[in-house]
Amino acid sequence: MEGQDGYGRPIVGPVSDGDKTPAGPLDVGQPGRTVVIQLRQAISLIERFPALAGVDLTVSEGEIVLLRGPNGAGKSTLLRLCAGLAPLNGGRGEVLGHDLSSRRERRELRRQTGLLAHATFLYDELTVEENLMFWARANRLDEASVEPVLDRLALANRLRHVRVANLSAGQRRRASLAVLVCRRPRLWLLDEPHAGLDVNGRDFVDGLIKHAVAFGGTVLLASHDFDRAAEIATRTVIVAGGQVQETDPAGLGGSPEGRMARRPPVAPAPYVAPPPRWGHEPDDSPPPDPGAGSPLVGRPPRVEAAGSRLGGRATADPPRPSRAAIDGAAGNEAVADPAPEPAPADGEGDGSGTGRSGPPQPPAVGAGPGSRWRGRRRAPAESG
Amino acid sequence: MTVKDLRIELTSRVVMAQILPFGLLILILFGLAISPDLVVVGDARRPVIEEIAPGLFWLTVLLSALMALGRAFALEADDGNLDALRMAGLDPAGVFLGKALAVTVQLVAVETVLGFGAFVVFGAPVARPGLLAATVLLATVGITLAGTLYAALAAGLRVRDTLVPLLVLPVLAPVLLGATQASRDALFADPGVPGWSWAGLLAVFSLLYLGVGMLAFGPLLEES
Amino acid sequence: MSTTAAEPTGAEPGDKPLVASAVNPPHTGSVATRRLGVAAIVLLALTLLFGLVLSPPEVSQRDAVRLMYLHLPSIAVTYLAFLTTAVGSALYLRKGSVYWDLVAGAAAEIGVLFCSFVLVTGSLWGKPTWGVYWQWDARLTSTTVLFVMYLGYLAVRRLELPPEVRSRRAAVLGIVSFGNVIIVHYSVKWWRGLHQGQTFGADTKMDGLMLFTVFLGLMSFLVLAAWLLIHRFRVSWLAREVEQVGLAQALAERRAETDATGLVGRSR
Amino acid sequence: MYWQYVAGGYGFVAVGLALYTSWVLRQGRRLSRKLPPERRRFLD
Repeated sequence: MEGQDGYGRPIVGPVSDGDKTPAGPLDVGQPGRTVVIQLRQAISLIERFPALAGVDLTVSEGEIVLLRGPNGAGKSTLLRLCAGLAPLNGGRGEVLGHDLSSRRERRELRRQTGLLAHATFLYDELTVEENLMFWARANRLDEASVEPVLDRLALANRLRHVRVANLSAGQRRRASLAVLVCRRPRLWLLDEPHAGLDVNGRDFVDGLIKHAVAFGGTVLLASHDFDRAAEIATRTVIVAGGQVQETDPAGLGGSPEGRMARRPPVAPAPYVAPPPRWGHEPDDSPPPDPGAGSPLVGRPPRVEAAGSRLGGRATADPPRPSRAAIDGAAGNEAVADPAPEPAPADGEGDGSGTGRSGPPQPPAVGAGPGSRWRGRRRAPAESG
Repeated sequence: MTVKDLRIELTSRVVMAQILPFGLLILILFGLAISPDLVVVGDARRPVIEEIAPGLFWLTVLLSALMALGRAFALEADDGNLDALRMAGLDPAGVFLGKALAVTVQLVAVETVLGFGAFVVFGAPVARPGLLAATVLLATVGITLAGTLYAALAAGLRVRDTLVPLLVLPVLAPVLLGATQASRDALFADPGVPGWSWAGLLAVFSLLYLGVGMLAFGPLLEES
Repeated sequence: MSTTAAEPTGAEPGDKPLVASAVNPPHTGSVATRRLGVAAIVLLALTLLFGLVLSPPEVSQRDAVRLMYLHLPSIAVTYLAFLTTAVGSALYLRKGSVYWDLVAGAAAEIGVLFCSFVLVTGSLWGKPTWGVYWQWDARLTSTTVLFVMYLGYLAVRRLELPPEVRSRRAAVLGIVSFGNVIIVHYSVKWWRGLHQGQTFGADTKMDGLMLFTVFLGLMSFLVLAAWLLIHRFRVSWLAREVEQVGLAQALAERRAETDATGLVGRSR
Repeated sequence: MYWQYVAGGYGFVAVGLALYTSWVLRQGRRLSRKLPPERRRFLD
């Protein structure tokens, strides 16, 4: 209904006169990949301000797209549009196979995307655990799925019974990340995921992103932490003036690793893998059996529909990578890290206190998050 | 969805510590404003008391309900949580019921204390407790259902605090009327007086808003 | 009524009713509305003539009964307008057409206007007949509640929200409000059921001329309301169009922001 | 008899209608002047 006024005209039709929205199939995206996001001259208004003034963007499954641009360029709105929260006031758009101009499809879309926004989406008066439980239930997830996530985000300790109002900004961020991880969306929309986090947390975010992609997810992130973001992004998109100005498929200024980070296409499957642990260790625990206790059970994986309408569907399903390949990919992240310092951690608090001792870790890695925290921080000094 | 009200309840415990005294304060202020005799006099059948006590009580409840409602939606608006609720893909009708139920629970708690206060302050005897209980329950449900619906209209707006009373109070006029009449009958009148018909009106009102709220909450919750 | 002398002017003679003309007039008039407006003026003048001059004073109320010729039509228009709001809201929600949303909004505004007429003429009428301006009469009370309720509706229409959100909220309110009108009406009537007495219908025995005058007033107010509705709707429509033109400009400005960033150049 | 009330009632209605009507008409002119002629259509 947003699409037309009473006379069948597009609501902002006269406005976008020069836009010449194409009618046919739009973009094929990358060969062999399902198109996840497809925007054509998308316009999105905040009140009366055109935050997005005609965005063209195509994102295929498995991509990690970095959005760059000055403040107020429209990055956040673009993410909200893809999440189905911001309205599509003009142009066309399809995300995960859901038409953005249809309210019903947008509702469906919202359940399949995860947005890490500036707002934390947490209730101040509740403890971390209560918040997570509430959101898990609100998302119709099994409450049992919360516990491992708490554990992985090092929230299973003292912090779980602390009210969110008493958390530091970084810890709050971590809690809302935990909610996101619980949901295990197919499309991750991260708005400044690195902001407010310490080094440890940023590492975790990076690992999380890579991990999400390895298991069939797609990531869109806006970040000002450019060096770090470009390292993991497979592509950089510059947003300015409410439009996508330029896209660099090779990963703008990215490191070789960034470019290599492109993983082989993953066959569409429910994303069930456990995320990396806080403290950025290699994810050595195998993904649980898909289907058994999967939080996505009950939500039909609508992957088949993705891109079908706009003609971006891959012709042949690529072979699914073996478990070893995935684990190896996840392990790469660890290899890039400095070796953990085995010195015992005393959980020294910095400003945000995120370095507190985490959950007991598997012996394979040896050190707890506290020591990793130290090691991470000292690494440059030692090497220099 | 019952989960949700539990959560909200948990959070709102903090608030109850403010709304409740507020209600009591209003009750006392009413007593002061109307006549000093009212407070002193025990169960002497003063017509003024009989006329006024139920009305005052329900007015107080209405004002407290407004605060509770405002609080209930301020919770969601605080940190973009309405967005998150929408992301969760919850059934709007469920959200509506959850919200309303949470406020109802709070309001019943407030009413219990207020009623006790009114009993002490105004010294009203209860002739028909059954009718009174039914009235309190039905009226509360009516207030919260309608109130939740209208509070959602203004959710997340800067003008919420002023707009909600403007919208809700006229709508709740029948509830105020029915509750006042019914509880007056329950307190003073002989069993012959048709107090139950007023309770019936309250029930109809509640049912109506139950249906309307469940239907209409979807479009309301849905931004854009 | 002298007021409608500010009638629609100068629509092109050739254009068909309600259809865009080749030359678009810089106002909200058209041939159809001009005819409607003339009809409204004539009818209103007739109502004045009959209401103030020709119709006889009533036995008990004397000349105060002349207020009835405004009061009754106003009530009719009020209720019809609010009904239009409800219908428009429902159709908006169903079809999603902005047209109906604007109709609903215009009707509500007119309804509030005429509702204020109802209240004022009613209480002015009450002073000589009942001896007081205000009585806790069923109709008076419920009409007042109605008035406030739709003031709230208009307030919602004026909220700073994205237009579609606002329209949708207003539409929900428009429908619910009308249902509320009924509840309020009956509950208050019940409340004051014992002394219903003194409203208009009670002291009937209207003679033919009075009845005719009431009918005349009804007709004139209905035509007037229709004319107002059309114009008000067109004003809303124009406002929307203006907004969209502004939007085009805003879009252009937004897109022009690009060059100021310097990011694009650096990335190359 | 009671002419003052009648006058008050008729006067109020007259003033109310006059104000509203002139506001609507003036608003229409003001807004349509802001639009290019081809968009001054009320219905398509």
